[in-house]
Amino acid sequence: MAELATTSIPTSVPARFNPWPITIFTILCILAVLFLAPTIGVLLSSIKTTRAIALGDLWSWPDTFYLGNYVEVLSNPSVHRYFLNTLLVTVPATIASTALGVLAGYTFAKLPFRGSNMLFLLIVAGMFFPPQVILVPLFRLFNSVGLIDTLWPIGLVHTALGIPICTLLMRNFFATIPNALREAAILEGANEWQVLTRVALPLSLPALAVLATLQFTWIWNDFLWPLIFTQSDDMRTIMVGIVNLRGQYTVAWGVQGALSLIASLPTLLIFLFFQRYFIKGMTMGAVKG
Amino acid sequence: MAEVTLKNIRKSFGAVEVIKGVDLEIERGEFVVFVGPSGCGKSTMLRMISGLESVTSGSIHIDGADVTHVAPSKRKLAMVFQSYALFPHLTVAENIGFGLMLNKVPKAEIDQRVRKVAQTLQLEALLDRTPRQLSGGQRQRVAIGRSIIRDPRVFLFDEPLSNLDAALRVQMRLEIARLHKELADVTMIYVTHDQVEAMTLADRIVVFNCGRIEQVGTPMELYHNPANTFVAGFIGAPAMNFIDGTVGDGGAIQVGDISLSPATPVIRRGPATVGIRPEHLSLVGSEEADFDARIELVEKLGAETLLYLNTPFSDKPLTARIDGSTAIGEGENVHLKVQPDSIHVFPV
Amino acid sequence: MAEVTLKNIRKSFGAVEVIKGVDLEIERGEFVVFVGPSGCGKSTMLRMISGLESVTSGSIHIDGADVTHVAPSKRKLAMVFQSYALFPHLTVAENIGFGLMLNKVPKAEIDQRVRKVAQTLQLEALLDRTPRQLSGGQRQRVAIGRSIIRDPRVFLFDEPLSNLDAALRVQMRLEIARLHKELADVTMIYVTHDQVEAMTLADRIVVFNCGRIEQVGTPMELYHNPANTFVAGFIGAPAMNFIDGTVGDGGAIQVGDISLSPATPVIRRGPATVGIRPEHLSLVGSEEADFDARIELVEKLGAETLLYLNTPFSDKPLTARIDGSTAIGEGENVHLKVQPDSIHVFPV
Amino acid sequence: MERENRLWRLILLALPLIVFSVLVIWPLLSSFYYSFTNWNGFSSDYDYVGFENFTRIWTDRLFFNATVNTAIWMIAAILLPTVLGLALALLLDSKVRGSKVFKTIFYLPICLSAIVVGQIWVWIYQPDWGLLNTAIEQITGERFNYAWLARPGSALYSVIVAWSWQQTGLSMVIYLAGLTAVPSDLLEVCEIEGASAWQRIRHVIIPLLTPSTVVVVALSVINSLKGFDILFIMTGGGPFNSSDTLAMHMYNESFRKYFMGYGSAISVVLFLVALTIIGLYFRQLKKVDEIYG
Amino acid sequence: QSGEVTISHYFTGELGLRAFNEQIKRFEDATDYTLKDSPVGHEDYKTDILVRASGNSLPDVFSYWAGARVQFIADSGALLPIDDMWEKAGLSKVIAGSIAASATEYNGHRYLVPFNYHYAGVFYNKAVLDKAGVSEMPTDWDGFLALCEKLKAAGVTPLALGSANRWPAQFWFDYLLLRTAGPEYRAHLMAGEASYDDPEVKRAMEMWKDLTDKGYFTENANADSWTDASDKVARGDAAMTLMGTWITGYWNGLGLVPGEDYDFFPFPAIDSGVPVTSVGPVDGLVIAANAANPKGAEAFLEYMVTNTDVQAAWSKAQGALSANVNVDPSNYNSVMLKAFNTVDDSEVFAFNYDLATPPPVAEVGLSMFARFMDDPSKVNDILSQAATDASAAFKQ
Ligand SMILES: Nc1ncnc2c1ncn2[C@@H]1O[C@H](COP(=O)(O)OP(=O)(O)OP(=O)(O)O)[C@@H](O)[C@H]1O
Ligand SMILES: Nc1ncnc2c1ncn2[C@@H]1O[C@H](COP(=O)(O)OP(=O)(O)OP(=O)(O)O)[C@@H](O)[C@H]1O
Ligand SMILES: [Mg+2]
Ligand SMILES: [Mg+2]
Repeated sequence: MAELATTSIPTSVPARFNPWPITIFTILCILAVLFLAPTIGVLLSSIKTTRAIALGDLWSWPDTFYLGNYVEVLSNPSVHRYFLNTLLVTVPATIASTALGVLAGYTFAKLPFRGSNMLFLLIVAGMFFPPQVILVPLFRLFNSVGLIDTLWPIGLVHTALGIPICTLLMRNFFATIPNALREAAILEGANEWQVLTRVALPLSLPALAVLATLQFTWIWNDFLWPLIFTQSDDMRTIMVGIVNLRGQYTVAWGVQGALSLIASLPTLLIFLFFQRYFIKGMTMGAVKG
Repeated sequence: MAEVTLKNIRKSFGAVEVIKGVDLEIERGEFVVFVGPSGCGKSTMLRMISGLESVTSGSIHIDGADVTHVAPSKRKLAMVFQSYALFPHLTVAENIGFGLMLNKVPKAEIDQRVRKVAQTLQLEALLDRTPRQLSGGQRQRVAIGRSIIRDPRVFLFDEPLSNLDAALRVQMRLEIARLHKELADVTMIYVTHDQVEAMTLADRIVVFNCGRIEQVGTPMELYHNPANTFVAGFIGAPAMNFIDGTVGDGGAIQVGDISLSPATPVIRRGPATVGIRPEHLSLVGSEEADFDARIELVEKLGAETLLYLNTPFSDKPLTARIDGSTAIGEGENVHLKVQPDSIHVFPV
Repeated sequence: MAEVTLKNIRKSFGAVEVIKGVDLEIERGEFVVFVGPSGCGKSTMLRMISGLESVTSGSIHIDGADVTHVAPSKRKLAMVFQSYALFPHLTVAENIGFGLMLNKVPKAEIDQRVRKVAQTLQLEALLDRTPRQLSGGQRQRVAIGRSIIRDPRVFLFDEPLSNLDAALRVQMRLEIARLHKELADVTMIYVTHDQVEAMTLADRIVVFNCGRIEQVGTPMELYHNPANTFVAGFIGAPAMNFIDGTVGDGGAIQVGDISLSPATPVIRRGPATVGIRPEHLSLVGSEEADFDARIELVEKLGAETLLYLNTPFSDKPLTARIDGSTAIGEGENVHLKVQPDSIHVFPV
Repeated sequence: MERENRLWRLILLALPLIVFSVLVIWPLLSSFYYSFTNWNGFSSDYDYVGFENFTRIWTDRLFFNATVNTAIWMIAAILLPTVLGLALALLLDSKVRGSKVFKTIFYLPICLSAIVVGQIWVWIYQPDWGLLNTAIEQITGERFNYAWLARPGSALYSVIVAWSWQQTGLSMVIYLAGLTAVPSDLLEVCEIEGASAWQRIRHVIIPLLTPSTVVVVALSVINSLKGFDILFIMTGGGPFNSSDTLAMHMYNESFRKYFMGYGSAISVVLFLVALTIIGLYFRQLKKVDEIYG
Repeated sequence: QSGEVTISHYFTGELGLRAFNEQIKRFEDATDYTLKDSPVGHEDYKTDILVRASGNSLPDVFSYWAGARVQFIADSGALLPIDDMWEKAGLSKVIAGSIAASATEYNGHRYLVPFNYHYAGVFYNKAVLDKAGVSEMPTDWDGFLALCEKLKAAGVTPLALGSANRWPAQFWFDYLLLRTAGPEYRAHLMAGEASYDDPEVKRAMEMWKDLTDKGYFTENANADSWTDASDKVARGDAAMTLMGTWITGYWNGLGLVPGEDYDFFPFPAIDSGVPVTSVGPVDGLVIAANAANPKGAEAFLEYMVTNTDVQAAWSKAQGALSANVNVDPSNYNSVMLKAFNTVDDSEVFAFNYDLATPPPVAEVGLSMFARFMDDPSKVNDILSQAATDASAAFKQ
């Protein structure tokens, strides 16, 4: 009795322990390890001599980090050239393709017309064939206008090939923006362009970020077009550079690993930079309201 | 002359026809209110006038000009949406000033005009918040502000007050009334569910039902001379009571085993639906009573009290509206009298 | 015993404290209505009870148990949202049956129960549409249906009827009242802006203001004995008129150069705010009049008429509510009398 | 309204359409033209052979094989990364500690080029000292040297795994973005209606993510064609065509066997197949719009 | 006599590229021409050349593999005959006869100058064989089988084969066929005048199958690249590998010493009376039919093949043999010298399979080898399959 009398009822029970976060965390850790393994492999290959790799101890953790590959890559002037060229192609092409996608996507999402679906389908279809199909015609096209062995055709082709996905993505995203917003803006006297730039785009940061990242990554990592459209070494891009590290009979694994890692840094940075915008999808919550 | 003219407007969403031929003339400076049950096409009608929704057939004229195919922004009208349609990425201030910004109005002037509007709508404190941080009511006020700020010649409101609290609703109502007075030649078209808004704001009320106009007229016309049972039942709250009866010789009406004699005898003989407004039923002494009833439910509203009455001659309870001071309880039996001059008779 | 108990609840969004210490006891089966100006925290309070919003401090007890940190679903309550919160990918029927589906109720039973609900809400025709194809009102009805279908012990409504049209609103109101009667021991907490809803549905009304409770009581208590000017002004529509005055010797009240004598003399002397409800002002002959006034605006609602009166002793117009049949026009001068037994006096 | 809209459509669509037609449509058509010739790529002259190339397809054992593989590849390439990505997104969405780090780790592979990804996976699958077999040996304790990429039975699937590894991060990111767009009040309804975590995902989140899924699938399809590179590097379609896809087959015929005409014919077929796929995909899209648009 | 000469080549990889640029330098110094070169990894090289040919914008000069591939381009009329230049420069005296005959002449015209060539032999790890107590190398088939048996008994896998990229397997087919059916027949087969299910082919394949059945080959041949296989030999996991002389370049790169760590012996004779044949590829230089600067192109070709310094340096760097008879053999290390002499002594020089038969057919054959290595027991089906595919390919 006494105990009972003295036991006081808490005014508020504390939040109960929740097992989920820790479980999820462990699962994620395991997955993370699995996902990292191959990348680690690249890293390892980049800090070992081609000889060591050839003799089959790629996966062992080296006691001495051989940095010669990096030195060789970074000290190579044509590598710098490759980087510059790749940038000169990737950045404009990314912007251009995204911009065109925005234009088309907005039209399909907010200004549908009879046959617009067919047209949209045609454009989207443009991403369902292997690029090799148009290799020869495009080469002839650019050759006839004397653009071969310049960076132009690469940028142009990537812009064009980017249109389908950009259009698709932007269209879907714009579709989620309530028409009421567009209508309100129009009644306020906005023309379509203003609706696009002042209402639709500000709300589309997530989609734009995703697109920019993807396009940048894809264009950056592509090596088919640069290979075909450029010939002289000082027009080559980084990926062609990597491919050309493969000799007719030999491959310099170490150097290739090093260059590959360095080459993938920009795309990673782009991702890290845009990442925060991905989540800006938040705004949608309010848009719906 | 007519400011807004609707000529045989029809609208279909795919197969479903939601507006089935609407003709309407709205005078300049007139305040017209659309009422009607949910889903009857009020919003759709309004959107077609604004130009946001294309008409399936028929034509719309504003100020004499056929604007059926003119761009919304060219129609010189403003609209307040049922959904707030605020720009999530802009602050309240920017939302209100959006239109001005588009028209390149100098920053300073925008600011000053925005403040003024914000004041009338009690939004000063929130000018820097984004819509997401506002409660429902606050959002709708911003929306109203946005359309009030640039003074168009036709105002379209789609239930602008339906999310405001009672106090504010009354205030905004008077606000809009005042606005209407001030802008004498601005035409206003206003969709609402709210009896009081409709009755008080409207110069004319347009009653919609299933995409058709049931009746158009001043509030009092609709109140006193509803064209049919639908309007009669829709205008006036609580709704009119309907009882099946027959008009006998001498124009008296036989309802169940009791007989009501309207002030003005009814001409058409035969079965009819009798309409009696709750406010025209009054409690009286047994001797002068038209009939007796049993109180099923009492709703005390303070100033007045609503009684729901079970009667022998009607399966669903009759509503009576009596003074709030009357002390009365559920289950009691009462004697009722009908105001002879306010009995409505509709042919069936 | 108390079904829902709130102990010193506080809630802050970041720096802004929107609920500033709320204590409340709600009996089992009681119907409590939260009213208050927009943005005063009604929804927030409701969401904290439901468990959707965490409390910053204080504790919530349901049926004696502390549920402050219990998952919403474990609190055995249902909620109808201000935003409809319908699942866009589900048909109306599926939306309504959602909860049952989750609890693995057999398909047939779900169907049958859904139909029943759909009937009471007049949704039969729409059962196979998706929310997008519904008008505002139709959507809200679906939302109500979804929470009605599984019978919880506490019902939370956040302005469930605010999007319904007048006719349907009345009907739904009675529907909910009936529901409340049937489920005698289901507690209902109901947020609304609508006077009538509050007065008619509530066993007790809780008046919120700026995150605090101003007064709790039955509708009639609040109507007849408001604790302060806020409540007095908030309860009853149209709102009570407030006039600055002073209580003189003998308990009579001096307003401007006229004097009002309440039925029960006021004890506290000195300056005071006098409150008079519109329905307690009546037009009389000059001889028995308390004061004269000039009519600024007339609002005819049919059964009754609202007068907005300019008086020498009040800068903003007084509202008077008189019988609808009275013929009267703007600009006229009228004589008014105040019901002595309904004069409210508040200290300043 | 309509008139303005028409004008704006013109203005907005002009540029994209021009670029697209000149640099994609036209080349496509002209390459389709070769499908009616016996052009070998080198010689400047070639003959018009009508539908010979197309009739030949039906007798081409490798074409059939490639078609089957393409189907497998497509399905797996769409399914695996999508499902995996969704799973990861859901896990990460529950605001665990260090989710930013995890996100980056899972995304990392996309940043790597097909060349290096292909190479590293070759090393993983290497039968004698590859990571995979070594791990298996560690676990089972007995010698294991199955040649994943060299056996017709496993080559294609081994590449698919590598491919999924690279692509998962992409769908994850898209889904993460999509998740933030799920209206909170709908999730609140779930809380109140007492939906279990699984039910919430199954009945609400996944359906509401449909717009994201539309995108993810689209991306997967595009990439599955980009997947050509990684396939090319890891198996080159081998061993003995066991991992040929239509793209690879088309490449072999055109660039290794110099049957440009026939190669074009294959790509025509491939394109038609694609069109039908998109047709279906589009019906879906329409529905999605009606519901969520 | 000046101007720019454009050239595409597949001599990539740090070693290849550097060495080649040195030779270019030499040429530019020696003449007034400037060279604009475009190196492409050799996998993509074929595509690149094809695309550029289709856009008739081939470079003035490009490197290509002598044999059926050049034949194919020549047939397509995309190449410029160099008979005049050949005459003027008297290349017949400069270029080794065995090569000149097979590699440079197509449809009765000279099209190609050999830049260097390789020879395929059985390269082995000296240490391993010593340990197994093998002193002299087999010259006939039985001797070879005995050697393999001995090694196997000693616990080392006799033969390493890395056919992941298919082509390394072809040398086995080439030599087995050449040593049994002889060059004549093989030429017919390569030209489509014989069928893959002929008894001759069957016999060769059976012998090959015999080796696999006896377990002389390393496991998972299809999983290893040729370097993996070479590494196995270098490490001593396996004893020998049938490979081209470029393996010396690779092994030297890994630090092995020719003659001490490794050596080779020619593929042993099988049937008597069959002409002794050496197998290997020839890297050649050709001129595009519509070359912008044909004069410069010819000058370049002439210089590259005739200049002994270029040839010496280049073949050294590539671990290849020079087609120029005037190159001083002392440039070669002992192994290469041996290879040089072997080729010299052999009566016929034949291109390895994928250079000997038209590309479409080569695809069929290479796949066939891979398939054979995957499951030798299916040899008969494989051959009949190859027969039908090959004849189909020839028809196109
Ligand atoms: N986009 C649409 N597609 C199909 N039907 C629609 C669409 N918009 C509205 N409707 C239908 O048209 C009818 C009229 O809709 P509308 O919104 O005009 O009604 P309302 O009178 O405004 O209703 P409320 O008073 O609830 O707002 C409704 O039945 C609705 O279901
Ligand atoms: N997520 C949020 N972040 C910041 N402030 C918020 C948030 N939600 C609500 N508020 C603020 O809290 C206050 C109370 O909001 P709440 O929605 O409870 O008011 P309400 O009484 O429901 O208003 P209404 O009657 O218009 O629905 C408001 O001032 C609002 O701005
Ligand atoms: Mg509406
Ligand atoms: Mg609220």
